Amino acid sequence: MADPMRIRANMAGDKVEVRVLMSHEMETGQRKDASGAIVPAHFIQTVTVTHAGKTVLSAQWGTSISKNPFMHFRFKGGKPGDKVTISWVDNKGDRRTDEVVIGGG
Amino acid sequence: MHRSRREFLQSGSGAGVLALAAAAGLVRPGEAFAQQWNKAAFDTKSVADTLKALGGSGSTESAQIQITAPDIAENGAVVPITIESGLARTQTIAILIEKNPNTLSADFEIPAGTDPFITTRVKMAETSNIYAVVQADGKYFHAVKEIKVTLGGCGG
Amino acid sequence: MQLKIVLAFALGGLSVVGCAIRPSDSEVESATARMLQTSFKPRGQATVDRLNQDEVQAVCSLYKGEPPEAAREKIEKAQQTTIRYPNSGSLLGDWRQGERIAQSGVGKQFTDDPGRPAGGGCYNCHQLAPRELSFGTIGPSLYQFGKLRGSSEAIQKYAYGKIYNSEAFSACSNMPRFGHNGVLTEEQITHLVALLLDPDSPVNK
Amino acid sequence: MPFYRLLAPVLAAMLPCVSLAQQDTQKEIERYRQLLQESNPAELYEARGEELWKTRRGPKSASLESCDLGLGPGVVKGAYVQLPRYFADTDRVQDAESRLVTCMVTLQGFTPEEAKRNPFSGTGVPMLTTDPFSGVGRRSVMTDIVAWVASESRGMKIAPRMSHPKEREAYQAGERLFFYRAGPHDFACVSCHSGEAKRIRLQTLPDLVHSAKDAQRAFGTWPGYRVSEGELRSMQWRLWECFRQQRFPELEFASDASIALTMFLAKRAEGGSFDAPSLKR
Repeated sequence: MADPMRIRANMAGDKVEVRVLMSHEMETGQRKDASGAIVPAHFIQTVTVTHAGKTVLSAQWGTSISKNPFMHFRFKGGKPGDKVTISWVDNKGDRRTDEVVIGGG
Repeated sequence: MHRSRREFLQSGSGAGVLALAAAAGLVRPGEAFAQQWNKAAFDTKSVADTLKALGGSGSTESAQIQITAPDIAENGAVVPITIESGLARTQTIAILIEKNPNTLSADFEIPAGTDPFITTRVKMAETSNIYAVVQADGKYFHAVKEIKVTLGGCGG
Repeated sequence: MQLKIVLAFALGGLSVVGCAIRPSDSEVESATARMLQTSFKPRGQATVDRLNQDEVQAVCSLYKGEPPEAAREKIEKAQQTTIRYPNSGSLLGDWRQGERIAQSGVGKQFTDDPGRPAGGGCYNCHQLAPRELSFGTIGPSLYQFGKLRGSSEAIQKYAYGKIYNSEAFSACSNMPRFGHNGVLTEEQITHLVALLLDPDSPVNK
Repeated sequence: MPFYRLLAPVLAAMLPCVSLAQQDTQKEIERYRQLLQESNPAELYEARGEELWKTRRGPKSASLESCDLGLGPGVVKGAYVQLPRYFADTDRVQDAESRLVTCMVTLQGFTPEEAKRNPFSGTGVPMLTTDPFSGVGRRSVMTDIVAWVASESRGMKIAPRMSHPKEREAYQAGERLFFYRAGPHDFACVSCHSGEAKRIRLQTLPDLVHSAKDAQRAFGTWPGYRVSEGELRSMQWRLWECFRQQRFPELEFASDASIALTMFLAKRAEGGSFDAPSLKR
């Protein structure tokens, strides 16, 4: 079971500013462990962010997104108290969904 | 990828189901994007091939696209990068790293109402050009910036 | 003869040690010794006997790297006698190989393969070829080392000797005794000498 | 990233001739570091650590919630900045990690070896090495908890105690260890950590001998998330890694020498602001 994301969503003017940290190895599939064996690729492939039933951002990632990925973006139409939901799915089919309540400015 | 995705959605059999699901409102458009991880694009090994795999036949350099990143990264494992597009009807923002083993790093779909702005952190195998490829109003544009990667540590 | 010098030195060192220790320090002294014994374990090539100090290390530790003049002279004189020059003659090797040795900081760590040659890690502490931006500043810049000094036999001998045993020139230097401690081979050191002195070396461009 | 590591020698040779002055390099590296400050993955470790503190674990199926870190059972707020300190129950000076080992043993029933080796991986991934720190595909419970404990002192002043004779002894022994030169490279801690604005390659080294400010910043920013390794690293790790690069044998996790050195460093940093877990290169 993957660890929870750390999501911050706050109003900045009329927009919602979202910052999210995900806990994930983002293995490239090109590293070797101490015994010299290749560490298999393990990385988040898709991310979806929704607010009020609408997708406000979606992403596809390769192996070159850094470990413990970070993402920052802004969208219009949210207000304090609304929920922002973020989901990711990785190449092994592991997934995680977390949500956060939008805070004031 | 978006042209190819559209084609895929229109003609592909497996994706046809998805298209139907989308049409029926079961899958939102953004989710369809997210569910269709574009393996072909992420496997590419050059900027030209990535562009092609993303669905662009060519791309125009644009001063409307801004890449904010350090000129020198102390460590290639984590390179902060922000891309902001001033192009009207920006639909997607992709990050390409020319000298990485696989060129395409990330592809973001920006729905209406979301700022054409994204910050993330990428890995760079070595000093390289980074391309921000933006699809706006169906056309492809890009900006490029070189980031130098230095070596650290004393035992390596 | 060699042994006598070392012994005399060791005794001299001991008397110095004797003066410096205040009685109240003896508990700390033994606590430190006990900690060294119980807190480190052998791993890979790094055996615990590495914790045993030779005279130079002991004296430099005692004076926190800043020995008084007499101790300094004693160290430098004794260490001078340790420098071994290669039999083949020339001290000027291949600067290209020297550059690789200067770049590499591996060797002697418990995670390093003891079968592979060590590097000098020169760039960790010194500026050398100007195209390498990532250089340290613990030691002085060596950019244009040869251009400023020429490459006479005397300079070659000095550069070789300094890399072989820095303590022979500057007691309690931060620089490892690469030759004396068996980190680099004599041949490797000649390549570093070339990196410093060869007019074609990027260091002198 | 080892695959980058493989490229390292090649890379170094390939770094193009650039017209950038050294000053600009430094400035850009500063900018790089600033851009990274926006969000610190250390938070992920802190969150896990807090959870682990409260989780019943070990043969006794107990949490660590009654662990005494020096300010009384269960008091975590402000504990880290007063460590290392003398504990009567163990008759030892202990830092955060060694004290957590004690609590894992007494409260949770782990053996000291289990507590130190930390084989109970959070992800169930088999351990690849016996190092007490997290590594490729492996998490360290100890590291997570230390991250959280340290975060509960964020913003406070570094205030090591020096009242008990064993605390003074630890400080003095730590000082000796700091200057202890040995091994094939003749290195001591002081070899790199003395002198103003010295660097290894491009990494600026804190002057722990002459500069209180450097000492405060150094001590006050461990633990830290190290972007170069993609891991949260603790003070115990910092010392372990310094000695590895010093070419010493392996420093035992939570050993007396590691605690004495930590005591020395904490005292040098006294009065500084504790800003960890931080974000590091």
